[in-house]
Amino acid sequence: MIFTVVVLGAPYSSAANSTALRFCRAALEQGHTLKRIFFYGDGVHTGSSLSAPPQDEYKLTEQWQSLIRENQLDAIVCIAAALRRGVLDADEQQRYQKSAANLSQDFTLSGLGQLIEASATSDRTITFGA
Amino acid sequence: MIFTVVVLGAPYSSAANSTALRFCRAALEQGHTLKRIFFYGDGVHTGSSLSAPPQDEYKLTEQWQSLIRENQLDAIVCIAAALRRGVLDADEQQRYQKSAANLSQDFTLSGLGQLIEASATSDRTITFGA
Amino acid sequence: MTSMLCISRHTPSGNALAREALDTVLAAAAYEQDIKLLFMDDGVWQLLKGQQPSHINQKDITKNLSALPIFGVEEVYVHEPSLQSRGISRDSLSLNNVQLLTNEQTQALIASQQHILSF
Amino acid sequence: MTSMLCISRHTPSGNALAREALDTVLAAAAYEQDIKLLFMDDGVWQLLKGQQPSHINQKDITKNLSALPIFGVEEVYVHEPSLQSRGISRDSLSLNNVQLLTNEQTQALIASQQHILSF
Amino acid sequence: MSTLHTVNKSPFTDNCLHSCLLLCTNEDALLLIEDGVYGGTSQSPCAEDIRAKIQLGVSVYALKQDTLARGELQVLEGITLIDDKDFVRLSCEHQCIQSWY
Amino acid sequence: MSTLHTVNKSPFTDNCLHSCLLLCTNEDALLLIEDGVYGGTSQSPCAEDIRAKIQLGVSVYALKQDTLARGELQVLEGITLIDDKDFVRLSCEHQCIQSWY
Repeated sequence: MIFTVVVLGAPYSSAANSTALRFCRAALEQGHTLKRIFFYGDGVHTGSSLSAPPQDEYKLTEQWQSLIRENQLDAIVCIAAALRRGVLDADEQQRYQKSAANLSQDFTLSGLGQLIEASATSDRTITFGA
Repeated sequence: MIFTVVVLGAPYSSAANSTALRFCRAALEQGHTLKRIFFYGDGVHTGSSLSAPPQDEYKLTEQWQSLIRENQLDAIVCIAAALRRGVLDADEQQRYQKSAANLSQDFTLSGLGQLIEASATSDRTITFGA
Repeated sequence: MTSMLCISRHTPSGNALAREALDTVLAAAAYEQDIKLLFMDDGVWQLLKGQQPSHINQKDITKNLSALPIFGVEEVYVHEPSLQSRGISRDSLSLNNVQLLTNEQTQALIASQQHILSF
Repeated sequence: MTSMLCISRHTPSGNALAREALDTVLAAAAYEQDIKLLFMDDGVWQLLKGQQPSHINQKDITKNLSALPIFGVEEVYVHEPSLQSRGISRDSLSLNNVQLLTNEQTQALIASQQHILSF
Repeated sequence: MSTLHTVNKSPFTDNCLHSCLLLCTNEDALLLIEDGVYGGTSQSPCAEDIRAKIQLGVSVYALKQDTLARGELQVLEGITLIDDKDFVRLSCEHQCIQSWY
Repeated sequence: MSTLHTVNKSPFTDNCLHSCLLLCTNEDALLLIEDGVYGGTSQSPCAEDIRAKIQLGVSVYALKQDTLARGELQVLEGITLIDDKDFVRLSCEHQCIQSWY
């Protein structure tokens, strides 16, 4: 089956983020397709490249990055939600004249149309709320 | 009176962040002292220099920055909470070999001892929970 | 066209969910999907007349709500028991063309969808 | 010394509040303040025996809890009605040296403090 | 010493107002902020408890800005609407502030 | 078509399990995840409602990892503990997934 996954919880703050990661892994292991993972609300912090948890803790953002890279997943961070919360790529850094960009290269900033398009072409949509 | 203010809610995500800002303003207007504002939990995102909300929206992080600068307030972002959530200053950027720093210059990363020390030397401690 | 239902269950000002739900609905309408919107639980407070969120430096969600028909979102539903338990009368809603649903009607609405967007 | 009370009311694993409350208490102890810790509402789940948060890739809060006496935090209180309504017996708590408080005793504890740290 | 209790969640969703009322003594004050102001409306699940507390001498307040922001709410009789300055004043008048959220 | 309902909040704090049970039909399935697993314990405020739903044929599940993580919980009879793979399977078996949070 083809899934669209919506993640609304931030890593380290909300259990939803970690549940979503496990769900995505399990879906892939069973041979399903992840059409798109859409990070929205506080979930946009998943795309931050700056997270630095203590060594003895689970590296949630790194785990997301590996999952996305190894499976060549389409991971979209909602641009409107991300800009408010201080998650930017190089283009937006330039546009808003900010001092840095912090979006991990495994993620792409884009609009809500990406969520709708993915949903419309998937068998299932599942939301992980914070 | 001397106040210690604890902010646990993130800007744009939690009403608590905006309530805390208004409380701090009102306290200063009435001649009270803010010993320290301690940003903890998701409140650490208040210190992000990268937030870029739409033009027609209230700029919460900018408002915090002005308040802190104009009143020379002591604004501490909890370092442990911030590192997990991807809020770093230049020192931590170097230590963790990250690509950027994103802590606004009006804030300082430090430990929970700063919260306790402030509380112990204040008349009142108030928490704004998310 | 895919049938989608956005369920919006949270207060207008406590966090960003209400606004994010509405933005999602408008995006679906722009994408010409068969999008419906259901308010229930504390989400029904979003419909209350007379909101002045400028007092807390927020934008008024009511403007976006009233734009729904313009963007082609015709089906806006409200879970009536949620209104009743909060003492909100139909007259005090800022939107006129909403359909009030009983529990059974809400169940039927949910059961008829292909996708749910949960907010 | 300033009398401080940390009130911890949230579940151990749903968000970061439980851990952040505990870290605050340990910091206060390190700073040699008169810090007390009160569990109530869903915060009492933090004390339940047998937690295995490694299943959800989280660290075990119970270790930090058991370190409280070592760090000089002697006064750990539990709101007994919160335990009772959740069906948690004293035997199923991971900490032995906690004091169970009635509503009245909890009120008296809160009233005797100089500062409350609310989590 | 008396305590100022703040509550910032809707009692239609969250039980923290209920917990607060359980521990709020007659010397204390209760301030409803943010979504907590829904707790002070006429059909609030805690309406009876709030009325009883007011009868017992508890001062109950709601933040005016938060109330106006949320529309035409029917606020219970006996609840005083206050602004941010009053919030600060109440914080001074009470020894401790417990935030329920 | 049937719906899979997920609930991730403790019913001792949040009312979303209650709302879910109100709209969960006999063809639907209910999965308790994260703090939602507290809702499936013997003293849960929704214990009676859950028992009634099970009687009516609703399949009620709790995520095993979340249950084990939270300690020695007394899970109600009739609730099946499942793992992440079962969660995915349930998502396939039902047309829609409504997340209550």
